[in-house]
Amino acid sequence: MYIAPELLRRIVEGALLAANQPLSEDRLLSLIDAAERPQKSELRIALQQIAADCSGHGFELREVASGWRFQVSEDLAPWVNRLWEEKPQRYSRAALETLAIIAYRQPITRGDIEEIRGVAVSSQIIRSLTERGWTKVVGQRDVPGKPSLFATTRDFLDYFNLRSLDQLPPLADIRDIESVGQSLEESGGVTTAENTQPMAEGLSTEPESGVVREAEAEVDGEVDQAEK
Amino acid sequence: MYIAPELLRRIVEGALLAANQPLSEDRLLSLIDAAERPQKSELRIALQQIAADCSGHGFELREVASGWRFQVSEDLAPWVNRLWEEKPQRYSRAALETLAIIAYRQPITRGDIEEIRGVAVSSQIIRSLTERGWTKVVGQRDVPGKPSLFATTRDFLDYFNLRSLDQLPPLADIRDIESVGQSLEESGGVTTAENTQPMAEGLSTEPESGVVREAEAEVDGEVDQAEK
Amino acid sequence: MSSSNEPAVAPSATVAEIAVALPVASSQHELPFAVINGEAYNELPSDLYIPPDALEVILEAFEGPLDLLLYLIRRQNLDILAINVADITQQYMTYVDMMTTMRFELAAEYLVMAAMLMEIKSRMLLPRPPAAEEEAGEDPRTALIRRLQQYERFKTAAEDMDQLPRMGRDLYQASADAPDRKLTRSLPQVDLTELLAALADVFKRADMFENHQVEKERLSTRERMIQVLDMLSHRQFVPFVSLLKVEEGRLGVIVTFLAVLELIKESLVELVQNERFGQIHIRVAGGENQHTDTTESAELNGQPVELVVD
Repeated sequence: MYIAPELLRRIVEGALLAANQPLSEDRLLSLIDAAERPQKSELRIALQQIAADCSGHGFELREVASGWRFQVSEDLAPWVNRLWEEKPQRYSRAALETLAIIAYRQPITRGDIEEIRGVAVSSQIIRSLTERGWTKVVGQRDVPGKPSLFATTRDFLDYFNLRSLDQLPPLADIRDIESVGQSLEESGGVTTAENTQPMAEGLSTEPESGVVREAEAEVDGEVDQAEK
Repeated sequence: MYIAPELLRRIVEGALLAANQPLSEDRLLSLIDAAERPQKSELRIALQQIAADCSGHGFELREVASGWRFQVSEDLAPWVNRLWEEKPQRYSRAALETLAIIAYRQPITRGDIEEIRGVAVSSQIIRSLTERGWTKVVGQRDVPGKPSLFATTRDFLDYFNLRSLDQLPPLADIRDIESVGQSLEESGGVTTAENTQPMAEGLSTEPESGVVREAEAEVDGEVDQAEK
Repeated sequence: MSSSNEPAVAPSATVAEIAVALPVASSQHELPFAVINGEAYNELPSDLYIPPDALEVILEAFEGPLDLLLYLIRRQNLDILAINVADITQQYMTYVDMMTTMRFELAAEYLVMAAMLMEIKSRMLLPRPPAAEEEAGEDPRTALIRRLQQYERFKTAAEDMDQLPRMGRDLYQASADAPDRKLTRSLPQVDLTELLAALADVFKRADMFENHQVEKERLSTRERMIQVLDMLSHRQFVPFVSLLKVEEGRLGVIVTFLAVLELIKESLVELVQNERFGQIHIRVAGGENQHTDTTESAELNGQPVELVVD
């Protein structure tokens, strides 16, 4: 009674290409009459097969926060970019830092962001991030002035090709402040900035060093907090 | 010196999928550095191969007036178009009135309908009823301008599950809308397409059993829901 | 000043050169404003032209005092944990002074940081009784380090995030033309009661204008009228008797008869008889403009003469 697997695959492919945006598994299943609707597990098999079929092609199947989408392979960007006159938008450091702080520390108030950055955050930045659909107000902190609490959106994850917040590059760890005295004696100790790069690389392959594991634990903690 | 055929294929696929519009062969070639740019004949070979690769998938490569594009296979429309499924449209009050007047006063000209309704009847309404297959032109009245005479069709009767126009409630009863429901009941439940089938079956087999009455109640319930 | 004789230096200096040159000395003593060709300057040469825009670019490159401090620390290849507050304070102050000298609109945060650095420096210089130290709580230097570390990790996170493949820059949503929506457009559903309610509305409205008497319609007659018209639309002439069906009985005949009468009344059909007591034919009214056609078909049927009965 279920729809034939081949037809299911074709429907999923067609829908994902027609939709021009990611589609959730539920949405995909909703396209099929209840009487023929397969189990989610069958849909997943279809998705796996579609993903496998993409190999060697100029596109790939990817799961991001709001569902599945076909996307043009990253290595083709140099050619595909020529379709458009305009260079892709760049974001100012201030905007990126603000976005990063919101992403890793959500929900967070503007005051908190300013505290971390050490400077005022312009309303312009907050507004443009919100207009872009990357951040949103999720509530107010219950303190005088009721400052807005900001968080990132599903669109933010989609845009950065992420399924969830824990796919963000890990935050560098902070070494125990107690070791300050010690470190003062050491010269040219490993700096945080220097060890972050290898961390990001390590994650994409195999986390083998202790440093990486520490960093992961740290990030998990942060993200957990953020999700609450 | 030319770009490798496989890379060319991937670039073409990626560009066509990213562009969101058809791309001409020249445009596709322009994406590749002049030094590596292949002959048009090579591009055509790549396009042929891409088209062939689509077989069995939910999309196909098509050449249209302004170039090449991927499109979702048309046979998937019943599923894919559910992505945009709007709420089932409703006919306007004017359309329903027009249809009802045609049903009871056929054959009738548009002018007659306008006289009864007291307002102009848009061609749009007449057209949509005709496209739906519910009304048709059965002749012209022999007066200046030769206005078309409209009547209802067999499809109209079928849709409303009527054997003949006789089964429409008498006009006199309709004057008092309160009695409409009653007159429908009297005439044997000629309401919607859905409800007559089970009823007719029930009646033809076991007219005296409680099962039939249950079925009737259920059908009434459905009709009520549909009306909301 | 000798430097004024070297016009090439400052005006042509790139932003990067200025940025590097400015804070170059880490001496504990009087910090030169800049070192150009090995020569130290303690104040801006009055005739030295630095395009204000250039300096602004340098200063705007810093995302606030923490960023500036980080920059100063990194310049010395130092770990945050190993900062020499006295050194850093001095360098920091040089920048702040420079910003002031350039009448650069200085964000208040820079001054707050300056004050904090001064405080830390003074605290470290002044010996304190051990008791006081316990009361003092957290070492202000620890607090500063913590802030620097915190800022740095987000600064790095922002850089990492900037490296993530991004839609519209590194990745594109793949899309294809969707099937024609007309293929599956759902048609409006109508319930008969809806239709009747609409009609009732028309009547109600009509009643408001005129006291119109709606007679009880014989729908069967109406239906038969349509059937007759249908039949006539295919053929030019139809023998009247062929409309009457024995199997419909007396009532059927009456209905057909009434339908034809009604059609005649509404000028929709005409009856045609070619001779007295001959067969009566029925045709769509207004056949005059199709006269040739009519005649031809009539001829074919063997009825060349026509007689219109009104």
